[in-house]
Formats: sequence, C-alpha cells, structure tokens
Amino acid sequence: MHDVMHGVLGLYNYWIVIILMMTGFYTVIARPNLVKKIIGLFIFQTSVFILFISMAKIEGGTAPIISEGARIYSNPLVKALASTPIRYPTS
Amino acid sequence: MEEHLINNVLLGLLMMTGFAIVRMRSLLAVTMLTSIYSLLSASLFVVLDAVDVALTEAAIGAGISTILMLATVALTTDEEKAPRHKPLLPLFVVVATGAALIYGTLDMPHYGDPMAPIHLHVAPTYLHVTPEEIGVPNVVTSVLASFRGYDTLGEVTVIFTAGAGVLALLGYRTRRRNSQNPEIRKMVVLRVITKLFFPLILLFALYVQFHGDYGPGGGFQAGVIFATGFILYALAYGLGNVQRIIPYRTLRIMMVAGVLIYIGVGIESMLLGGKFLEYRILADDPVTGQHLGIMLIELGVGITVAAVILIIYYGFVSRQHQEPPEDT
Amino acid sequence: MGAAVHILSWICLLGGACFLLVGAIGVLRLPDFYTRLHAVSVSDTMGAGLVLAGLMLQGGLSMVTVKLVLIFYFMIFTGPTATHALAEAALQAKLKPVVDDREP
Amino acid sequence: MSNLKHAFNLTLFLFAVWLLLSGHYTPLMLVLGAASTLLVVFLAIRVAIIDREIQPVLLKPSVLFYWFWLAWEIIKSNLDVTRRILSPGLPISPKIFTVRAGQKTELGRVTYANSITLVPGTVTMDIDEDIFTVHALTQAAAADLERGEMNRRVCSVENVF
Repeated sequence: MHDVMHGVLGLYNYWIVIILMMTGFYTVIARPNLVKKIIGLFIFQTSVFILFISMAKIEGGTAPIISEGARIYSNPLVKALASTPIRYPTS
Repeated sequence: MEEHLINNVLLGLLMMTGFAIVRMRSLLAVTMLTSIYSLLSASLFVVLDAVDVALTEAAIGAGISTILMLATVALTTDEEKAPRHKPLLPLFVVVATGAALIYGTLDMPHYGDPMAPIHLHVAPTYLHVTPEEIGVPNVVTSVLASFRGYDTLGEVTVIFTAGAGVLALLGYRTRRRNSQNPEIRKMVVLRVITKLFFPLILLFALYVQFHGDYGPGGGFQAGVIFATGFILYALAYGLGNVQRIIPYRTLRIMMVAGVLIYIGVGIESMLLGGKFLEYRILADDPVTGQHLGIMLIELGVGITVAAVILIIYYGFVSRQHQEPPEDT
Repeated sequence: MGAAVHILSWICLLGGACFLLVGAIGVLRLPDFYTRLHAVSVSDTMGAGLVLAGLMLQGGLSMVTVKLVLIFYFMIFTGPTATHALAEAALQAKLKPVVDDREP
Repeated sequence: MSNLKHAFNLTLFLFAVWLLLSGHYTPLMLVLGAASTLLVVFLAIRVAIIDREIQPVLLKPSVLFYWFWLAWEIIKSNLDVTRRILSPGLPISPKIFTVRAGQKTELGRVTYANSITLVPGTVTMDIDEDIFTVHALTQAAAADLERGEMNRRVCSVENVF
C-alpha cells in the first residue's frame, strides 16, 4: 500500500502534465477556429515545460542561484533549456 | 510537505483552467483564461525552483501574449462557431495517446529523486564550474549566456527573424491620425496612473536587465517588460503619442543593433585572439571578461526583444485603426 | 526571529487566506457584475494586504521586505484602477446593474 | 525652470527606487543604476509627462496620516462586506448615485476616485469632470460616502501635491 502511494505521488506531476498535453492536443485537432488552435498549442507547450521542470526538481533543493547556506540546487541546465523555447510564442 | 501541497493544488487548478479553456466558446473569455493559466504555471515554476522560467512565463504568457491575442481577437471575431460534427475521432486519438504516455511514465524516475539520471551528468559540472570560471551567482544565466552562448545567439536571430517577418507581413503605414480620441480623454484614472507608473516600469525593466547575474532576470525578460511599459502608455494615450517617444524608425534600428551587439562581442573576442564568443579574452582577468561579455550580450538581447515586441504591437494596432468603422 | 513574530505572521497569512476565500464566495453569491466587483475588492485589499504583511513578518528586515513593500504600493495603486476600468467598460457596454429601489 | 526641478526630483526618486531594489552596491551597479535612471528620465522628458505628479509625495506626514485613515476605513468596510457576503440572507441593497469631487487637480480627483474604489462597498464607475458616478453595495455605504468626509480629507492633502 505504501509503495502504491509513493508511486502515485512520485508520478502525479507527470500524469497531470499528460492530461494537460492531451487537452491542448484535443483543442488543436478538434476545433476549427484558428485562435483556439493556437491556444491549444500554447497549453501543450506549457505542459512540456512543466514536464521538463518537474524532472529537474530535486527534493529539498533550491533555485540554482549560488548563495551561502544552500547546499542542493535543482538542475540548472533544464531551466536554461526550458526558458529558451518559452520565448517563441510571442514570435 | 507544504511544497508538495502547493505543487499539487496548482497542478489541479491548471487542469481545471485547461478544461475550461477547451469548453468555452467566447474567445475573449478564453484569452483571459489563458492568461490565468499562464500565471498559474508561472507560480508552479517558482515552486519547482525554476525562477528564471517563471519570470519569463509571467512576462510573456500572462503579459504580452494576452495583449497580442486580444489584438488578434479584436481584428477577427470573438465568438467561436459550434463544431459541425461530434468530435469522436479526435477524442479517441487523444485518449489513446494519453493512455500510451501514462503507461510510459511508469518507468520514469520519481518526482524529486536526487539520483535520477538527469541530475548525474552535465548539470553538476555547470554548478561546480560556474562560481570559479564565470563568477556569476545565477547558474541559469551563466548557462544561457556563456556556456550555451551560441544557442542564445540563434534564439536572438529567431526573434529578429520573427520581427522582420511581421514587418513584411503586416507592414506599417504611418498615418497622421489624431490619436487622442475622446474616449481616451475621458479615462482620467487610467491616464494618471499610467503617467505615474510609466517611469517605474521602465526602471524596473532596466533593473531586471542588469541584475540577471544575481537573480532571476536578464535581457529577454527585461526587453519584454520594457516593451510592456510602452504598450501600457499606448493603451492609455493612443498609439500616436507613444510614437513620439519611440518612433518606428528607431525601433527598426534597435532591432538590428541588438543582434549586432551580440555578434560584435563575438567578433571582438576573435580579434583579441580567442574563439567566437570566448568572453574571458575581453578583459585581463578571465572572470571579469566573462562578466563583461555576459552583460553586453544580455544588453543586445534586451534591445532586440524590446524592439521586436513593439514592432509587432505597432503592426497589429496600426492595422486595427485602418479598418473602416463598421460597428460604431 | 522570535516565536511570537512567527505566530503573528502565520495569523496574518491565514487571515489573508480567509479574506481571499470570502472574496471568492462573494463572486459566486452576489447577483450581478457590479456587486461582484465589491467582493473582488475584499480579496484585493484585505486578502492580499494581510498575506503580504505575513510575508513581510517572515522576511524580517531584509531586501525581501523592501520588495514586498514595493509590491504593496503597486497593488494599492493598480488594484482600484483595474476595478474602475472594468466598471467603466461595463457601463459603456450598457450592462444593466441590479439596483435596489426601496427607500432606506 | 520648474520643469527642470521636477526632472531633478524624478531623477532622485527613481535612483532611490533603484537603490531599494538593487541590493548590490558595487561601483559597476551604481553606475548602471545612474545610467538607467537617466535613460528613463530622458524618455519621460520626451513625452513631456513630467509635471508635479511624479514627486515622492507618498511619505509626507499629512499624506501618511491620510493613508492611515484610509486603511482604517478599508478594514471597517471589509469586515462589513464580509459579514454581508457570508450571512445567509445576503443583505445587500445596491445603489447608484453621484457625488461631487471638490478637488482641483486631476491627480486629486484620481486619488479620490481610487480611494472610493479601494474601500470595499463602493466603486467609482464613471468620472465626468468633477461628477463621479458611484456604485455602492449597500445604502449604508452610499450614505457614508455622501457625507463627504473622504472628499474633505482628499481635498486637504491635495494641497501637498
């Protein structure tokens, strides 16, 4: 029982991400309106960021800004990767 | 424990907002919901330690995207037509894909696991090397601007291309219109508050620009906030007035100048005997050189981004005014 | 930081949360757009204000508190401006308000 | 001449904000701060929006006193509106009425309008010169505003601006 709970909590983020992703995907393929399609893409894209950043999180870590008193930092590389494509929807 | 709770609640809210977005017909409402969705995900990014991403998302998704989307809706229609047939096939595709993906997650490392493969290879190196070689506390900035400077150059070029594309597609016809229309004159609260906050927003943008080394921020976010200040001014006082502060020509020059600053830093480091974008050549002390290089290229990014966003905005809005007034 | 300050800050945070909740309940219960603006006003002033006060107590005398004070000023100015803009827009769109005609 | 003085005040104010925000007081950061401030002031001059309205008036004693009074009003009416929202019968009696603003300047009027909106229970809906259309949640809140105490107080701090 404990294992199941642990597994559910450990994968909860990914499952929500997948539901969001599918919401966006559905909007893109099922709705004819172009603005709606773009918003669907936007939801899809954000869910991908959440997926990346959930993977980058370390239990008990802090944001990767080097400072005294912090020992564990979450993964900085993923954040750099995720903040690059976030900028394209404007374009 | 609280972190987990906040994380889960935010994810739940995101899901609800997502469903509401799909179901709503009124595109104006959908646009506002998208803005809320974006703000929620920005808060989620803060909980997940991605402060840089959160700042970007808040500035872009909740700010600029909403304005541009509203401009689009204003140019087209704000009511979505009802779909013609039952969406059974898309629904099936979506459920099948989702089920396959969820099956795939069963093998993934658990959330927050410090031993996940993603944390073991490249990331620790960046965390170790950054304080010694770059001397910048914000590791994300050092990765973006220094270790992966080529990528960021590519990104600036993409944004530049987008600006050029919008220029080519939408164009911009200067039209000497009397921009102070009577409706605007009446909104005295908006005008006075805008007047009070316009300098503060610009100052805050510059603060974000120059403190990207120490905290979340940097050229991109700064450029967006800077543009937001002008867009706010344009909303309260009309496009004509904001063009008195930054004319269109200046924007086009700025758009190119930002990219040129970036490339110029690269060429300068080549002239000094290093490789392209090898900042440590730029000063006697390698750490100072890195710092200088990062600051300069961030400045370039900021200038280009601000200019491109304003160009897109000008393009949209100048077009809006050309439409013959049908519904008045 | 003393335990008293800690407890006080949590009282502020929870109180703020309660007022935010009241604002949300108000939006659901009140009859029309204009009356709902008053409910939003509750969460805008008391809710957000108390949450910020609680965070300031947590932050102590530091840069964080300075930034929170700046956020507070920002909210005091922009909150009512946004509410007013909404009300004015609704009025211009000729949205009919629910008005109580009885003499008080 | 007075424009110059206002520009100077704005510069000081913005630089103070920069110092408050920054938290890094190395020479480089101070120079960048000064440069940023000057750039913003330059842009502000370009639109000629510099007039008396951007001064840091928020901290002068009489204005501070007004803030405290307003905060107390806000707390009182917050509790009132909260009670009405939560009580089962929903005892509200919405009313639309107009008040006359006694302020001379635009900034004074905006302060008054925003103070009205900031207090839950009353929202300024429309401003036509010095006639405000106000929506009130209850007759009591409306009567409170019509007594005009807030108007007087804003008028008295207006002279400081």
